Amino acid sequence: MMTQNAPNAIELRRLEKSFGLAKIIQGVDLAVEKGERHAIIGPNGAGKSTLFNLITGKYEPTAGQVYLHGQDVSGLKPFQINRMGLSRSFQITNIFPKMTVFENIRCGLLWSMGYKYSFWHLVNRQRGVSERAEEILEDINMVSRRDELAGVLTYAEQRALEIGITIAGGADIIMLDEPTAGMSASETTYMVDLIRKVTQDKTLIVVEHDMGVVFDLADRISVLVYGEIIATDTPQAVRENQTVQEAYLGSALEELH
Amino acid sequence: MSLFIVNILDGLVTGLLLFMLCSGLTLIFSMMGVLNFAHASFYMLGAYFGYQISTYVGFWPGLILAPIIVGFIGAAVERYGLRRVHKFGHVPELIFTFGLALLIEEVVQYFWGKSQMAFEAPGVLKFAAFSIAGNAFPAYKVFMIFIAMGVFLVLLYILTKTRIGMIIQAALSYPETVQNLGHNVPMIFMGVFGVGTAMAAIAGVIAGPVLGTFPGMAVLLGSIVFVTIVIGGLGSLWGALVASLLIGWLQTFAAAYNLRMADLLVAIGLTEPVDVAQSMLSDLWTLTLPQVGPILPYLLMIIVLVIRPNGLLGKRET
Amino acid sequence: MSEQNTSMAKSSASAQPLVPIKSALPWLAAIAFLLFLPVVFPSGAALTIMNQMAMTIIFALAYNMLLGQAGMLSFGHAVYMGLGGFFCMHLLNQVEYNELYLPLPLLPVFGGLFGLFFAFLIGSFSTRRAGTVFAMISLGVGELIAACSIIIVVFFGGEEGVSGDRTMGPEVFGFDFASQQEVYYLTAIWLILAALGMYLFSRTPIGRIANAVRDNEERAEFLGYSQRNVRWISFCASGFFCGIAGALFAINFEILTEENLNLATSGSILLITFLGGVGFFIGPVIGAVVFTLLQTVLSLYTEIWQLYLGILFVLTVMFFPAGLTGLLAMHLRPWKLGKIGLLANPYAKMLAPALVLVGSGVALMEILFHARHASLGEEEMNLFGITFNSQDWLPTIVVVAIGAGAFYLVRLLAPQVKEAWDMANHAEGQ
Amino acid sequence: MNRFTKSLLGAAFAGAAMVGSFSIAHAEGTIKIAFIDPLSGPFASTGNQGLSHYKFAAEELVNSKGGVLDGQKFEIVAFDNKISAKESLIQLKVAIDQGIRFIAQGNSSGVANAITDAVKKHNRRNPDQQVIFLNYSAVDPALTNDKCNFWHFRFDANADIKMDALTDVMAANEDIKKVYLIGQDYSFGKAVAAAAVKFLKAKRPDVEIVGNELHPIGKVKDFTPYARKIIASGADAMITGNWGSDMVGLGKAVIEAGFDNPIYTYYAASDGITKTFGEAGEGKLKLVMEGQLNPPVSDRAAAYTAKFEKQYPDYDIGQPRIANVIEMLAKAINKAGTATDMAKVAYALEGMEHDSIWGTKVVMRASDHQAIQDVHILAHTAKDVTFDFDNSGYGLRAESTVKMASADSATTCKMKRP
Repeated sequence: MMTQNAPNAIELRRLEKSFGLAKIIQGVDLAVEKGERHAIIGPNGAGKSTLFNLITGKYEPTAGQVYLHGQDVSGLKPFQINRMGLSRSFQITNIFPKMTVFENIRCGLLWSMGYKYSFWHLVNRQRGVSERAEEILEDINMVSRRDELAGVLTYAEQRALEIGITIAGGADIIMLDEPTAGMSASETTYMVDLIRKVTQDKTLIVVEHDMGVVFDLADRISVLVYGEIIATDTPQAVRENQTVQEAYLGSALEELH
Repeated sequence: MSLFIVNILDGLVTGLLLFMLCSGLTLIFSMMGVLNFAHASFYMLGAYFGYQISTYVGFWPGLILAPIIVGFIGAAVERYGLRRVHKFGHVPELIFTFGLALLIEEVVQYFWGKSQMAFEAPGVLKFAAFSIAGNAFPAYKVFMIFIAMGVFLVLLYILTKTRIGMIIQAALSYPETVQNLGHNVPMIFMGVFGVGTAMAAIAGVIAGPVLGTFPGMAVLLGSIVFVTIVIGGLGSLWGALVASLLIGWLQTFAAAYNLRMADLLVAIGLTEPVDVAQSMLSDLWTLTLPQVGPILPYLLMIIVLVIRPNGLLGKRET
Repeated sequence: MSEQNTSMAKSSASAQPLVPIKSALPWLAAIAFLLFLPVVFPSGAALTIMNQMAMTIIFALAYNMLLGQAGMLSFGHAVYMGLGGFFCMHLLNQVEYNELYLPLPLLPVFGGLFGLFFAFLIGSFSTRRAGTVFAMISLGVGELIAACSIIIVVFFGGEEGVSGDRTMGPEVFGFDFASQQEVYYLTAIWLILAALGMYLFSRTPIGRIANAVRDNEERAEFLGYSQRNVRWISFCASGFFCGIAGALFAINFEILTEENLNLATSGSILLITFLGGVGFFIGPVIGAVVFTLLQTVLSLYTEIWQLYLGILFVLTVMFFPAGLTGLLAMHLRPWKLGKIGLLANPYAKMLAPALVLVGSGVALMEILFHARHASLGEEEMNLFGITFNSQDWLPTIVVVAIGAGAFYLVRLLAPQVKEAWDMANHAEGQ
Repeated sequence: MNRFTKSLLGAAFAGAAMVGSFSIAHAEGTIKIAFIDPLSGPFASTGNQGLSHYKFAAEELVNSKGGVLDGQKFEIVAFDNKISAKESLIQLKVAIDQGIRFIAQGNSSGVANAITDAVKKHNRRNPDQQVIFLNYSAVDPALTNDKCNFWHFRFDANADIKMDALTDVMAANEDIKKVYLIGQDYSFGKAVAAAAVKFLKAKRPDVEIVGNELHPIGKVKDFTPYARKIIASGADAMITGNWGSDMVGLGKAVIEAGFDNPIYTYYAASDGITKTFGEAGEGKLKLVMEGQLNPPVSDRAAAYTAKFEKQYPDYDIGQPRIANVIEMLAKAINKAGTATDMAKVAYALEGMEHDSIWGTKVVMRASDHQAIQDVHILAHTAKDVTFDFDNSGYGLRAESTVKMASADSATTCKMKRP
């Protein structure tokens, strides 16, 4: 995998993270190709969220590097990483509750559309921004909720909005942290379709508990157990992998059936 | 040298007094995450209640009763005020305590007027305990040191050796867990707030006769108290102790030594202008250490926060 | 906030003429109103108080750019207004003594730039953190600069402050700004300019993102925005408008003192802004007007006006954290539903007992205060037009009795109001 | 939003409309004096005490004797300036609007500076409604020197004059060899220190100034470190211009640290200070002041004081000069024959000689509008005190008197007369 010509979308080399004495991530190597849909699974406490936070710049690695399109981004701030084309959602809904749905989306757009810290544009008058925001609203099927406050939406709607904000900036790497957590079966199906739709032609990295979702969505799967990746392979191969079976998947798959 | 020792002792008195306020404030902050802007106002209430009681039954009952009364007032403030505002978030909480500080100052003026109260130290302590090179060290200050130390030791004992102390310490770090274990966390909050304010009131009663009992006493000490716990590190009791003593000595020594800026400037190779008064930099040349003494804590705080945003011994993210 | 945002989002959907009439109308009304105000109140004192109000409005709006828009609580914001003012006073003195050519109406620009400069400087380290740490640094910086004003006499003039004369500059269209009236119009023009500037700022990308950082700084970071830079820029913008207010202060009072920098001034602007309502653009305006009136009028009638103010403030924080404007905005929904009429009757019934309750509370405080602090031979006090002896027990008993009765009535009527309120807020079909 | 904003704007400015409505109805035939001083806040007791004395003096010395001119009475109208320069200027405007032409103020030289400056500008810009500033207490020497103006009259002895008198007395005391100067770090504190250095050098070159320092005003919590320095310096007298809680804090700390020598002060009396010092200040605290209450100089003065104390038992005559302000103003109005042409009244006041109720002659020096009068050194004591302060049993008794202090002192004032 290391020998490819085009740089990988994301590449982790010997990534480590400790909190005090506890080593949560113990040397992870991982490469995610451009355009790939990659899922990270693992038991609770395996460090999936920590790994996410390391890649997106929320935490600084204790050792090792994160490469984004071949560039070393370890230790950069979240906003710097975001500007390089990586966007993420959160496990706990993380939106702007006091703003309308439309405005939430628009906040996701402003930087990437070049407005940055501008105080010489009026946001309402930037037709490009409004049109793009309307398009995204349509993509996530929330046109009818356009002017509601985000804080009053249903849980599933808030999750969808979260994905809308995440993709709004046009990042080519999308990282979703448990996008279907806490959803009913029908909501989950809807969400998976939505994710598939909005991440077309993009690199997707998703942390997920729901094995149905994972096997449905992912091109490849990495299994993280106690801060180490014990396998990275296609869904089929992972399903049959003995180590994975023993460490984690067996019980998880049983749950599924 | 003898003057140095006297100043060490004076600074210790100031520092320990400051710590009596800071320890209560730190406890409250650790538990509830709110910086009680009105903390020094409870100190003032302590002094006024102490004074009022002393006019009827003397100083000693006042030292006991005033903190109890203030503690109950503090608990009531937590129960009926702060708890209500808590759900609006930290900024409204801070604003609430700020408003409370204003209100308490007005209430004190409403009842006691604007003049300084004639709050006297008890007669038995009105003698010089010892004197160093002609400088008398009043017995009352010795008494202050013992009271402050005593309060600190009792606090330390309760926090580390008793069951309730364990619960409080646990609640400091893991309030949700403690709540889940079936402890009445709101009750603990109210209790800690009451005890914290009562400690401020003890400080008020013992400081009132020395530092004066007047409506401006809270403002005068208030901002220094916040500065101290910010320097020490929000939520760190040991940090508060270190910072209190640091500031106590800093202020004492700054006032005690007439270092002139001019000497410093000459020392680094500048020449003093002939006609200093007319120079644009006259203020710089005539500056002395005592003049800047009271602003040193603020300066220290800014420097500490720029270098170590969590304070000297702090770890909690704010 | 919500109300504002919603309407804004809506207007973005409609077709956009250069300036939508709908949004220009309040501004035009305000301009017309400001123009006619001095015709109704031509006295020098009224003009002075109106100027004072205008400055406070600008200052409070600028403060709310931080507190309301960016969620930053500053305990030392007087500093930026004060520094801008001091700088302008020195400029005025340069005009007077060194023949610097500077028409007076342009002075606020320089005040603003100076305020901006200092906000930039101090913001470089204070805006790294939000919340308590920012509040504490602002307090420290505020105390520091207020203390420096006594020490650095060259710039701050020590305790006397710095004074000057606004009329020494070049005349502008024949105005030399000696009269209060001319100063009023100058102030009013700058009030409109500054308020419009701040209003528009809240509608720029940085203004919207400041809201985003206030609500959820982490999310904003993951959208490409550095929360620290957003706060810093908001802080600078606020400093700029504070500086304008400072310049107007210099023009109006022709003197700046330590008082313009100290904690009391910083505290009162927090009070004003919060009383008015931090979540609304108009909030600080209302806060500034009400506060200035309270301060001016109330202090004429009672010595303990600050106590009332303190009580009002604490009650506001506890029960109406959205401030006066929030209280009014609560009625927007019944209004839109066309059910505001439902509230009229219960409100009217409640009015009398509530007023009596407040009145008897005030009376009790005044009587006790008078009984405690009045001089011998001055036991007589006058309250609501009634003269009586404050040392007697009778008035106190009467007042307490009346108050208790009113309280009983209020409690009795409260459920009715609550019911009407729920009805009025209930949309059909929901 | 729009409808909402509009209605709010409407409401807001309707509120503003109330501003104009509080002008107070004029009583015909009275001459109003605006009393602009702190009536709320930390200095309210000083302000209220002054106000009481003004009211009492106006009634007792003028109105009960038939008023001025053709029987017009004095009326004191109080304005609360909250000891703020900004508020003072607003209240000044309000007062002028109400047609008041005499402005009395005294607390804080900073405020006095602001008012004198504003009065100067106002009188130039509005020649038809000029006003006179009666400064009864602000003692910054600059007000009658560099910053003097024709409309300002000072009835208190300024800081330099008081120091001149004080050092006269100190010079006569051979026991004093070492003097420590300490004051608040602002114009007044600096003026006191500078004057002390100047006069001591001239009158007693052998006296050593062992300390000369300024501390931040109103910011020192604990004066103990200062007290240590003073003791360590071996001073056998100290001089301070401190007032308010800075005075109490410094005085108590110094006495507590074992200082047993005289403490010469400007403002260590009344407003609770006398009561707070009580026994501790006996034999140590000395005040320099115009006007003596103990022993009473005359039956008239005794009767006047006694009547005031009876009427206002919580207040003292802490500022005896207020009686002079009222009497001299009445005289000037009678002499000018008008209470409306301020230039005439000001000319009548300029150079006026007056026999004060406090037993001194008062001359309003024409060159700088500084009142020249007897200045006393008073001791804080409980012995032989007819009129105590703060109802504490302690009061001020005259120890020595400097007749017409600094009568021929120089001034840098270049008075511009209309």
